Amino acid sequence: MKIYIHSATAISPQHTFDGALLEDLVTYNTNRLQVIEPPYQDLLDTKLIRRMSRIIRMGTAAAIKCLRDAEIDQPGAIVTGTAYGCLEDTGTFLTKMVEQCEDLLPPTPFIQSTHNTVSAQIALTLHCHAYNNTFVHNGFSFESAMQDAVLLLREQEADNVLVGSADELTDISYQILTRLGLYKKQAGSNLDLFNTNTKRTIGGEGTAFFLLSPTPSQDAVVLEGMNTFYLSEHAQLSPERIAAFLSVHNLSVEDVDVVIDGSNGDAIEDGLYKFLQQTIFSALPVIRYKHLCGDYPTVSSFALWLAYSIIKAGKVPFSLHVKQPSAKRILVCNTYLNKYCSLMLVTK
Amino acid sequence: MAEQKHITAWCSIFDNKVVKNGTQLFDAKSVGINEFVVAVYKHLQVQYPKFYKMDNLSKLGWLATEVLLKDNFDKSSYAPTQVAVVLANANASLDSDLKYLESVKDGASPALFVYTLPNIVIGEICIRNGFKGENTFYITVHFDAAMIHRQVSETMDHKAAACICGWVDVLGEDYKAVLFLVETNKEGIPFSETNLKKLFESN
Amino acid sequence: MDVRQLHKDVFVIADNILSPIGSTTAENILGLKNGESGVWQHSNTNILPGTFSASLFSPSHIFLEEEGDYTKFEQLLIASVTDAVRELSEIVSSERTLLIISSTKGNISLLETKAHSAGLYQRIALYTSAGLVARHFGFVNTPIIISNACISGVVAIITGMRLLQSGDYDHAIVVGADVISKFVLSGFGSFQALSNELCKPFDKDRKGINLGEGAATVVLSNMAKNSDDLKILGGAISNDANHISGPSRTGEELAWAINEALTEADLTNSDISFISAHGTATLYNDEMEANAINIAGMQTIPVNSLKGYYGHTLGAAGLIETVVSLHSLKEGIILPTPGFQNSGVSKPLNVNAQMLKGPLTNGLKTASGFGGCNAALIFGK
Amino acid sequence: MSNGEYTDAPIYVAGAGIICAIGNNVGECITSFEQGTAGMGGMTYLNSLHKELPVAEVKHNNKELVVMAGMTASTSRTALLSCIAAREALSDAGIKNIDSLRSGFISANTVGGMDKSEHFFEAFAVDRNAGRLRNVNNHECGNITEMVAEQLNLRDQVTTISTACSSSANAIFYAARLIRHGLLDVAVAGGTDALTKFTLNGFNTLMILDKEYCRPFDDTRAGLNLGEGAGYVVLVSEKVAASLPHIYCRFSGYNNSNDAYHQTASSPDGTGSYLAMQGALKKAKLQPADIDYINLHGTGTQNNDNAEGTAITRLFAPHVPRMSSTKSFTGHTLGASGGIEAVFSALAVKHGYVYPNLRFEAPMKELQLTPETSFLKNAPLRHVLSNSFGFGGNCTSLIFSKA
Repeated sequence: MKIYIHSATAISPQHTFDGALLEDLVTYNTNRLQVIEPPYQDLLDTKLIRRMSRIIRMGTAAAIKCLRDAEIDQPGAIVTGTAYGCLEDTGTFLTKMVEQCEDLLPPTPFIQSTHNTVSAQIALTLHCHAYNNTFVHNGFSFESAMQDAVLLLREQEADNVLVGSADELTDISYQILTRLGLYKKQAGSNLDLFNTNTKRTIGGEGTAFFLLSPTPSQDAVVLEGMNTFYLSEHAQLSPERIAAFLSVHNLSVEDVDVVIDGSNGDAIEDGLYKFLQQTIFSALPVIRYKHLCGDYPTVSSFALWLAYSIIKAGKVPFSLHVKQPSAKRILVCNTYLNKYCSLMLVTK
Repeated sequence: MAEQKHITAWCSIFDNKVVKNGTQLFDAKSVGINEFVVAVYKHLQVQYPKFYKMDNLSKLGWLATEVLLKDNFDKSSYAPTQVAVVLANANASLDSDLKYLESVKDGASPALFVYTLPNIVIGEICIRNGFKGENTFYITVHFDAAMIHRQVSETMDHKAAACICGWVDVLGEDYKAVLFLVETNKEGIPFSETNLKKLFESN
Repeated sequence: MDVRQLHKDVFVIADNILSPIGSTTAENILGLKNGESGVWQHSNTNILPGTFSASLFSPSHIFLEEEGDYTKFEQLLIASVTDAVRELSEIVSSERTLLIISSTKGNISLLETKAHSAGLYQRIALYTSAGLVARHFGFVNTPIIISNACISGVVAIITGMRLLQSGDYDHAIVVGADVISKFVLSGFGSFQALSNELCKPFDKDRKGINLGEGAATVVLSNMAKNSDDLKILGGAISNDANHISGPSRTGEELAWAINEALTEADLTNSDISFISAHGTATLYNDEMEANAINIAGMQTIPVNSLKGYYGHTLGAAGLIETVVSLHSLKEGIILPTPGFQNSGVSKPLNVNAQMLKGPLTNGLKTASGFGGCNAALIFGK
Repeated sequence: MSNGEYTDAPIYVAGAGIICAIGNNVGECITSFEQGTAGMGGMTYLNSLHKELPVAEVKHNNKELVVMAGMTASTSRTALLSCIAAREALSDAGIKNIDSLRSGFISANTVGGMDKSEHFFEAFAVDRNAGRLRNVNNHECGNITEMVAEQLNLRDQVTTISTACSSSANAIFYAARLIRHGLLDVAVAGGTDALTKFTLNGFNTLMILDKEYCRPFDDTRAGLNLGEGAGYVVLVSEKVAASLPHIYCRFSGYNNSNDAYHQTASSPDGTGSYLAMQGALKKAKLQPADIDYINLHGTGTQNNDNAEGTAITRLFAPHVPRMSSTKSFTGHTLGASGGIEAVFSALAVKHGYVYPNLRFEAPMKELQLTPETSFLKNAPLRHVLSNSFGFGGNCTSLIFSKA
């Protein structure tokens, strides 16, 4: 069964929502990249917008837009991946709980802290009674959701599946993750991420939704394959593993036009990608993207959005500094924390 | 055609009085049912220690049968299986049911539970007299002479030569027993619905 | 003059079994053929210490779509009759039709949950339930209610048979039901008469009875309705005159009832194809029955007890087991006795352990109960 | 994403493991059912100020759980519970050649390492540079799963689902699908959740916690009691099942539907619950009358029991099966409840168990539904339905059938 991506929507620290494909890149001079929220009025009820937290707002809006672009009223299933869930509300409730000694707490942050809130809010907005699932597996949250979506289509349980991801970086989580040593000690321009030659990366957040179905259409992009490798000792994205992945689909690296890789500016972690560029990808143009959106557990959804958008637009945006003018088949390689590795292959 | 059946004796125990064939044999004013049934038992001057173990329904039915059969019933003229017992009442064994349920709180008592069936009174009557014939206990809201007449006739037309039948009911302090001895080929009041009704109401 | 010459034939023209195994006779017979049993093990310290096995309806079982103010007991009666008379509406409203109800404890469970009052006592009375059921269907005649311990159901059929034979009525709808509640469970428990596993009638390891709840109906008529309608041929009742809670030591009183029933049916013991015994799996009952069957000279005839399927359903037992036996006879099968392996009675008895098939002509149903009562019923083609 | 072929091949339950307030393993839980002993009580291990609320705690402190789980002292209680139950399930299944099979761990939870994060926040709320980082290091739900997967050496498919109170039911049926797609031979699936102040206070703000012991499906019900624990089943393919000495039952039906009515409340007519049960029946190719027992979601809140009861009546009447809420024993273990109740359901099919619904006295006025109040054994249950409904309208029903 061929799986087609009929639409893709992303809300990210770049202008990714309005259709202009990365024409003007947004520069940040901090280690924390925040999403640029689009106007939601056309997509969500104004009263609802005020009540929703940021992640719920952006997730639901991206999902609705994605369905509109695919001209689907009701999806056959809704599957979401989120590693952290709704951190803003979780932090609010936790802080109040400590500060107010478990007294007089407001229910809304607790209600909205539940990990499946985004998925549920989409269903609620659409009055959609269909299958609804949320994966919360760290760096594989989005990949798990994608796998579920593909399996549902293969089972013919759904005609189409709305699948996506949402993760937010809040003041609290940024502080904690900084203390845990995820981010660079010095702030610089995000566009210079790959030139720092220092350890660690920059934080990001975002949401991306896709409408998948087994039915072809004019503008649809084929999701040819996806695979995940877990744990560092298994996870080495070795040339052999990549070749094996391609050969499962009767392809070799020569059939790939462009690679989108998961370099994140960490001089040590990026060694992997440097090695791949010297070996299996030596003849291939490589797009790096984490300088655009920062790094976060479900960041590969941004990469898939990018791959879809490039194929659909028929051109590689100038801002990505790749000589290749267009691409028909793109291989997305991502790693998160050097522990979660995934490969996704999309084609015209 | 079935043989002629006659009511050869009748007895009532009601309102602290024992009456047989229209003649009052015993009364005990203003005592409760528990004392009254013991007083009747003592008055009869019989030795039957099992009497004290019975529930009030059985005591009442048993006493009424003792009075009914005393002096005028020749047990030896019937095979044990030729004597039937057909009784009815409104409250079944509710009097004992309530006492049993009360006892369950402190551990159910088999001695009380066995009396939570209305036909146990028939069993007590049969054990006392060695009757082994047909026996049935019916529930009716009031004494139903027509029903008793019909059921006794059925039994006697098919199996029995004599039948003890009637009404035995107890609930708390309210009680009433009216029993009839019905026999074939004996002198007596013709066994009919009307006569049953008349005799029942005369008590 | 032999009164039997006046007898009219009494046919069973419709029936129902409502049990945890199924809500119609067909469902029940299918379940039994598949070896299904309603008897499960229960433990509920609010009712009894320790475990017990019983055949009980699911607490959520819906008996009637419109249950109104009917109690569970009344719902059982109504549901069973409703199914049995599904195609007999003209009989229900006839002046020549009689309703006969059999139960031992009826609504007794209300005493466990409701505030006691004179009004409640009246609500509990069997005549109240009988009145409600009669009104529900529009029966013209006052129902007859039989409460004669565990033989009630068989006595009810015998009563119906005789009233039809006498010509007083053309149809009798005979229904029996009992509900198992703490009242009955604690009582049998106090006798140490309850088995905590599946009962083993006539078996050497039998340890007591399983209680069960259910209802059953037979519609008796003096005219056959279907070509294969069976007849109720004879019946008799006796008393042990021995002990109120223990059966006869000899079994001769039950044997007498069996012989009387055979005489009434104008049959001899060799005409009986199988016996559906009472078989409660208590030590004394089964022994007494074995004695009685031997006295009646029927020890080689296959005998089964259905208590392992339904438990002891008290006032419904005689009816449920008669309906099963009627259908066994029609289908030419003799059902096995669940729980039976090795005979544990002192007289020879042909207890049926496997399903038997073959042409069957007449059957015998027996029942025995507290108060020393016994009943026997013959049915056939 | 594999190229495995999807088939409708039967999936079997080969192992079961539980830890919860009524027992540290499956055997202890069954004894509690038999004796009618509920797990609720005063707070012993949870350090909340709301002592007035009864909770169903696992009867061990973290130190003892660390020993039982064989994990490090700083491990979140959520992971400790998970490891103990999942290991029991795996050893119960007794799969000898597991290393040569593709084995996965599909686990659910809703709190992650929140018990530790709460500690961290006590200091962090005062000073953003304070708080021991190791207490927040495993905050994420997925970390809990990974720690246990590593302990049990389950590696081929490892993922975490979090859909509130239906989480582990979804994990179990996702695992079954992975086997049906030929991606796994064996999956340990279920969920875990530890009691935390976060969830206790959260539910308390919703005013759905009963200050007395909960009374599911009773007319006087006044809310739920929170519990904790973990429950896992081992699902195996037909081929693996054939090699095993014992299996519990077949896992035959499943469905996830959304109520799409309100973020936390169920719709009055129980649309989501109805669709989930109906969908599971369809998947299992069964009629409503085939179900012999329903393990209810039955939280004891006005709203859930009403919606669930309405849906059951709509779908099953007049053949309403026996039903009970085992939450009257275990409390509501949130993300673990679907796993724990799947184990109870699998055992029900295998041994003919129907569990009692404690403290039930009178049916809800508007619905004449009376749950079972006795513990039944040897019941010939052909098909058992287990309901798990959660916030966000997430409704999941599973069906376990005689093998």
